[in-house]
Amino acid sequence: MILYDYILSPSCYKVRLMAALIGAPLELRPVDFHPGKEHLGEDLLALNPAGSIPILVDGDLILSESAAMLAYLAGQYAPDWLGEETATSRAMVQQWLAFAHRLTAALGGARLVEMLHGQGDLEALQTAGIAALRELEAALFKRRLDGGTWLVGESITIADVACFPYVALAPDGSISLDPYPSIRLWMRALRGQAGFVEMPGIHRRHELAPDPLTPAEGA
Amino acid sequence: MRLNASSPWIPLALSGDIPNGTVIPATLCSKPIAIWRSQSGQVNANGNRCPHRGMRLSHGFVRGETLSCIYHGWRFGQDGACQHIPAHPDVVPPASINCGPLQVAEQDGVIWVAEDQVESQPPRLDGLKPLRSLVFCAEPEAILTASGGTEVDLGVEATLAGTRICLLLQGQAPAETLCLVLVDQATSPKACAEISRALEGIRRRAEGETEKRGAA
Amino acid sequence: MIDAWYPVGLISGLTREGRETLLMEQPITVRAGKTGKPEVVTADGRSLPIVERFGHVWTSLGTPEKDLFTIPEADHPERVLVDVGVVRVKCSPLRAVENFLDIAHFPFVHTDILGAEPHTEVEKYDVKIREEEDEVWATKVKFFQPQAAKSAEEGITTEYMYRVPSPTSSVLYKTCPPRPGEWDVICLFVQPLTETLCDVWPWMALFDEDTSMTDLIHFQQLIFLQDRSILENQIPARLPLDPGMETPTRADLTSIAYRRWLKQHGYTYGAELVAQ
Amino acid sequence: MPDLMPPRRERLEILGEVNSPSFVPWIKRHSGRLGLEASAFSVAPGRIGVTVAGQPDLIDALEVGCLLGPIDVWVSAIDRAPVADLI
Repeated sequence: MILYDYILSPSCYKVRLMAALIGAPLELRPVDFHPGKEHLGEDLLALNPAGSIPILVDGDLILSESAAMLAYLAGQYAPDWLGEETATSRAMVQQWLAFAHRLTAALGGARLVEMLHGQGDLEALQTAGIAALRELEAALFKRRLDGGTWLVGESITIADVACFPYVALAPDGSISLDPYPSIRLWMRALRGQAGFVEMPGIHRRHELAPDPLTPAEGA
Repeated sequence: MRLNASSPWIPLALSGDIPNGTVIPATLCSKPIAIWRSQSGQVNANGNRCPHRGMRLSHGFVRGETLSCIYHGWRFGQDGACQHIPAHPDVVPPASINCGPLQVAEQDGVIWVAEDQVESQPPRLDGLKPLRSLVFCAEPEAILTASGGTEVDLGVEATLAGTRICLLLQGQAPAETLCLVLVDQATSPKACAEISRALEGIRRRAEGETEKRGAA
Repeated sequence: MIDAWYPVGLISGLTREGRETLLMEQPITVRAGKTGKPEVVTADGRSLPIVERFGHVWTSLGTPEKDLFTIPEADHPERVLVDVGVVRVKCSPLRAVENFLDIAHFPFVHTDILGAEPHTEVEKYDVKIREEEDEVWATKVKFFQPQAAKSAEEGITTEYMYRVPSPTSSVLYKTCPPRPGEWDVICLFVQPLTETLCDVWPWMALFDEDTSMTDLIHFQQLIFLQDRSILENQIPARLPLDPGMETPTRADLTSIAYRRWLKQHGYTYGAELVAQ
Repeated sequence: MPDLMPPRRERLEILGEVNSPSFVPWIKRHSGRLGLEASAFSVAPGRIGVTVAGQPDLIDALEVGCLLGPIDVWVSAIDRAPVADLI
């Protein structure tokens, strides 16, 4: 399985993160997105005429939507991550995968303008981003009321992975995460999952590593 | 509105939003602070600025009973004093290197911080339990109007979805108000969810009101 | 600082229509002229002086007394020259340079790549302002690195030299694992947009035949972007030239030498003069 | 935690354009922050002398801080010498 990847792309990170969390093998093929614009070159347009990355290639299968990639990885290696097999659960997962597109457009758009010289109406993108974060905060608060941690059901699903990166990187687009306690707790839970990997702008939880000042047990 | 006129204690967060081993940013009288809870459950508050090179400590991490700065790992104890400088591991830092500890109290599910040393306890919130915290892009007056409630010392009392609620309000910046929502202790989980939804409506109205005033 | 040279674009990224940007709050356009040579013009039509060097177009709003600094090592024909691109950071241009001069943050910000606990100690190193060249130099800087470069497989103690030849540029020389005795050259060129906003243009001249250009770019972007959230969250936003509200230690000596040099020359754009 | 480094007493001679009245209080404040005992200040044209006692690394930190100092001074050099007989 080959992932056409860019280290600073939150959408590519979704797929890297998913693979790391479930232990799926992934061969990375770095794309010179910035400054080289390789994604708009002939070779990559032949794979994905939309000119976007990531692109996931597995044999004859070519995927160009990150949500589909998460579903494919989970389907192959960790079907539990697709959610429970009930109509409600399946629908809710789809709901959040679609919601993740709004996060990409708004938070990702603001991030491109603020960080990588992208074009766009920053204020409109930020307003849309804050509206989406408030919606997510309210939903996660509702889950906390029910004793839940994740967006859908009792355990983490591809819905959480799909929404996490652009939310965590909202400050890159000058959108503060300070007002959202439930989002903070959800991100912390995700960053605490075994196999979690970071990307620039999303720090690991250092406290999960052994404290160098405390002698190891049995030492 | 004159908020919190009779007590030096400022309500800044709900206990449930800061589990063991976490740190959050907050604003105390327009000054940035960090509130954190140690692994054993002790809540602490201090300035949100590492005394080394000014990094926000709310970006740091809690290890055991200490808060570490994410930049160079300087480590601070519950008294705010620096305990360890990783670049100079043999140094025993003096207590005078500290991150500006503040007095903090946890009571009735609310975390209160005081700017100066105080002897008193924070006000009691009898018969109420914490629900959730929200930030309104609105002034406290607009929240009072939008909620249809009455002004009390710490904010607003109102009835929402048939339940008594209390909004502890704290201005953080112009047109930005932190709102800690408390509900009657007997409120069922289902009613809590309903109130949470209704709060979003109050926020829309309050912010609409503020925007209108700003445009006028 | 108005008379210093600043990077304003990649030579390889020039277009006829040009790029509108800021230099110390002045709107400028950077474009390829009719002959393909770069041009920089201000909003009121003034043409600014140009230097093409290290993959970038350099200009100045004033009258530079000196030519742009040189990096003789970068001329070696076997080096790979890497245009890393540009990243905008909401911080003082001086803070971006200061962070680049710092090794003590490696274990916490570039964890498992440039540093890792428990290897956090900073050994003594030499720092001076070289009068003749009028540059800040830090030498004999040593630090343990789990992955010293893209081509490094395991941890080693890496040696560095840091050099500040102009107010918002820094050159880092570091041990080159495949070529003992040579130094890799990694530069941070910072374009001051305002006192609290900058465009950062990293650039490298490396000995590395094995790693693809894209991998080299990604590695440097990874490192630099890990610093971005730090740079945007330091208080105050501008770089203090009085450390009275800070606690610098011996490990911060390069930072202090840089700030002294700024103070000596009155390079205060992006600086805070009084501690607060 | 054991006190790994024995305290030391040193004389710092701070040289340069250092005679602004802001500097001595600045040094006192900064020494205090570093937990150092600063005493026996002497002020002469182009020179401030101070004796400090405390952990060696923190005396280093005082030197580093003073090298930059407040904006209205210019420190060209700091000479350090141990004061042997006082501890």
